[in-house]
Amino acid sequence: MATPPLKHILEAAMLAAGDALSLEHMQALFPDTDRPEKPRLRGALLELQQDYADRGLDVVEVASGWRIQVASDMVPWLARLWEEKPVRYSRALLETLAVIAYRQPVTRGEIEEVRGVSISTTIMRTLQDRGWVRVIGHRDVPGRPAMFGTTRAFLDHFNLKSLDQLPSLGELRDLSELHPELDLGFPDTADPAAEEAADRGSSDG
Amino acid sequence: MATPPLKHILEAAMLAAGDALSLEHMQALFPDTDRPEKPRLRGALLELQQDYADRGLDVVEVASGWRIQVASDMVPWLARLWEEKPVRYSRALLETLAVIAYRQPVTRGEIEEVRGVSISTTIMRTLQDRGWVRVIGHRDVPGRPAMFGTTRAFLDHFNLKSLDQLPSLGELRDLSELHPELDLGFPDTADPAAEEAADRGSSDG
Amino acid sequence: MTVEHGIAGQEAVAAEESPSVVPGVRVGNEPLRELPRDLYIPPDALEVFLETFEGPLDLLLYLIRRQNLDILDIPIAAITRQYMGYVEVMKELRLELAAEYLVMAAVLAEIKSRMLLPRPVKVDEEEADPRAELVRRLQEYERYKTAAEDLDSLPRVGRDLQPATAMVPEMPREAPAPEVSLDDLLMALADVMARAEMFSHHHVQREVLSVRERMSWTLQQLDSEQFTDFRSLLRPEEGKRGVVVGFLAILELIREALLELVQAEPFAPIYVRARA
Repeated sequence: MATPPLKHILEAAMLAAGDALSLEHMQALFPDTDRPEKPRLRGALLELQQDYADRGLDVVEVASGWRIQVASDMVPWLARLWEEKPVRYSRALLETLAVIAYRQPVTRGEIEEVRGVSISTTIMRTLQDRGWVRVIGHRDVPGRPAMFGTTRAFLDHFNLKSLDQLPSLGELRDLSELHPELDLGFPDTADPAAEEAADRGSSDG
Repeated sequence: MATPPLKHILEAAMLAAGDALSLEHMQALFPDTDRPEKPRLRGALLELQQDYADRGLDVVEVASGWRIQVASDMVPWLARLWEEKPVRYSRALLETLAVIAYRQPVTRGEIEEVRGVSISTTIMRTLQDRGWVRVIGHRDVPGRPAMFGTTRAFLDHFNLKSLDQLPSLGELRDLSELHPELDLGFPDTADPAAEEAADRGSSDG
Repeated sequence: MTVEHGIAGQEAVAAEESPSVVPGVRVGNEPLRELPRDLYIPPDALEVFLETFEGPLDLLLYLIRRQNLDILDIPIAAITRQYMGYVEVMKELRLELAAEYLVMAAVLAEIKSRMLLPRPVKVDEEEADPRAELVRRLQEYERYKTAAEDLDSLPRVGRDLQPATAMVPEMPREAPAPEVSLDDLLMALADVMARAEMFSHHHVQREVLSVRERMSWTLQQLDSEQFTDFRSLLRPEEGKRGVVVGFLAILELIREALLELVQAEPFAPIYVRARA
């Protein structure tokens, strides 16, 4: 097999590694009998550097060795490369937002009381950074805790004209169907809890 | 800011991604107002392909898009880059994968019928963990067994653009192909193997 | 000696030289005097060799291919005997013998017995060669066995090729803000309310959200330093309902001690201030 030019071996090695390679590491690619000296390696890397001029890629030396990297003037063109996957908000954040929407003005302590767990500062900051929640006053109790409410941006995001358009708590209960004992009208549901409740209902009555 | 040549943007993007990029993904790098059409992208990629000739790097199209990869004739030079040897796949795994690739959608039972042995759960899990195989539905028979098919990641891994590119399967032949002329005239003595079997059958006993 | 024994014998140099009793191996009650004659590998490699088979079809294919036989014309008696020989050895070596090997043994025995039966003079079209199904399965298996080898020889990532990666210096990642649907929000609330037992009978009430919203708005209009004209908090342009909502919001805020009202004298303007 013909030996490819040294610079092409080094180029392929750096791109395959995807990271910086030291000169020692480059030497180790070759058998003992045919190991290029460091000046030769450096020469080949400088050749590569010239080949790469005006190509949107740089061959650079960093602390841990040499690597190929995207040229800085090319970076703005790649900004959208990774933007496709938005992160998701946590359950805790959504619950916090929901409680604020329905119970505003509400303090952090009150939200925690409803949710039964403490709320991280990060969540409150994220909601405010997003522009959905803001401090609308302070409750006149010791510590003067901030009271939070939702904003116009919040309504806009959810395509609401006013909070009135959110379902009432009663409608939400129907949505969740978590407490079937209230659904006395439908004793034949498959839910055993509902049946049990219906049973009790009749014997009680 | 001056716009770099399209091919250089695409090159930088593929190298930055370190994996295949679809044409749609490449288009999304550009603002809506300045989005290159797919034929233009393809043209730029073919230009790149030419630039890369004899450089130990290939610009190739696989199932999920285009990528730049170290050419196979360069790989021996990089063998020492990694401490570990590439994984060898067991025959059981390869045969299972082959049946899925060529017969999809296929149930585990059907794979077992072809191979004549039961298939370990480990193999099915390995194939799915690697993202090469996934459940693509359930057969409408009792038990509703899962049907498996291969993924784009499978094609990418084996450097293929589509299933069409798999080597073709061998032909099935029919028993009637054998000794057709004898079958016509002498149906009861035509089969020498039967005679032989009869001979040996008696001596074996 | 039959023909295929002859072929096997030529290959089976190692087997011919093997010790006359295979240690520890018994077939039935008899110690195995000899390994099957058609084995051509040294006995110490036998276990490794047998474990390389992927199943009964693989073993049968091996027996057929080794003798350059046409898959369509299998000498069933000979193949069956060789197959049984391997299966016995596997059993005696206590290799993990999959049940499939025994099933295949039964299939072979059945085909053999059917081929021994005298054939009717007139061969019905329907009466297929008893080997047909076995041949079909063997061919089918062989296709995929070959396909697996082809697959293995395709260039693949990590062995024959490597995607090229370049570093990207300080990537400005524009992470888009997560999307939240109204359904997500409502489900979250339903959950939290269920946990808080807000739905139990005595808590169920019609939440007037417009009042809550107006409470927020009202608080934002107020200042704790100076008084605001009460009337500026009610907006006649919203109609009767709007004024009522605004009024209820103020009452609710007073009840929650969030604001205070001041009126200097009867019928004088009412002023409102946030409680500091």
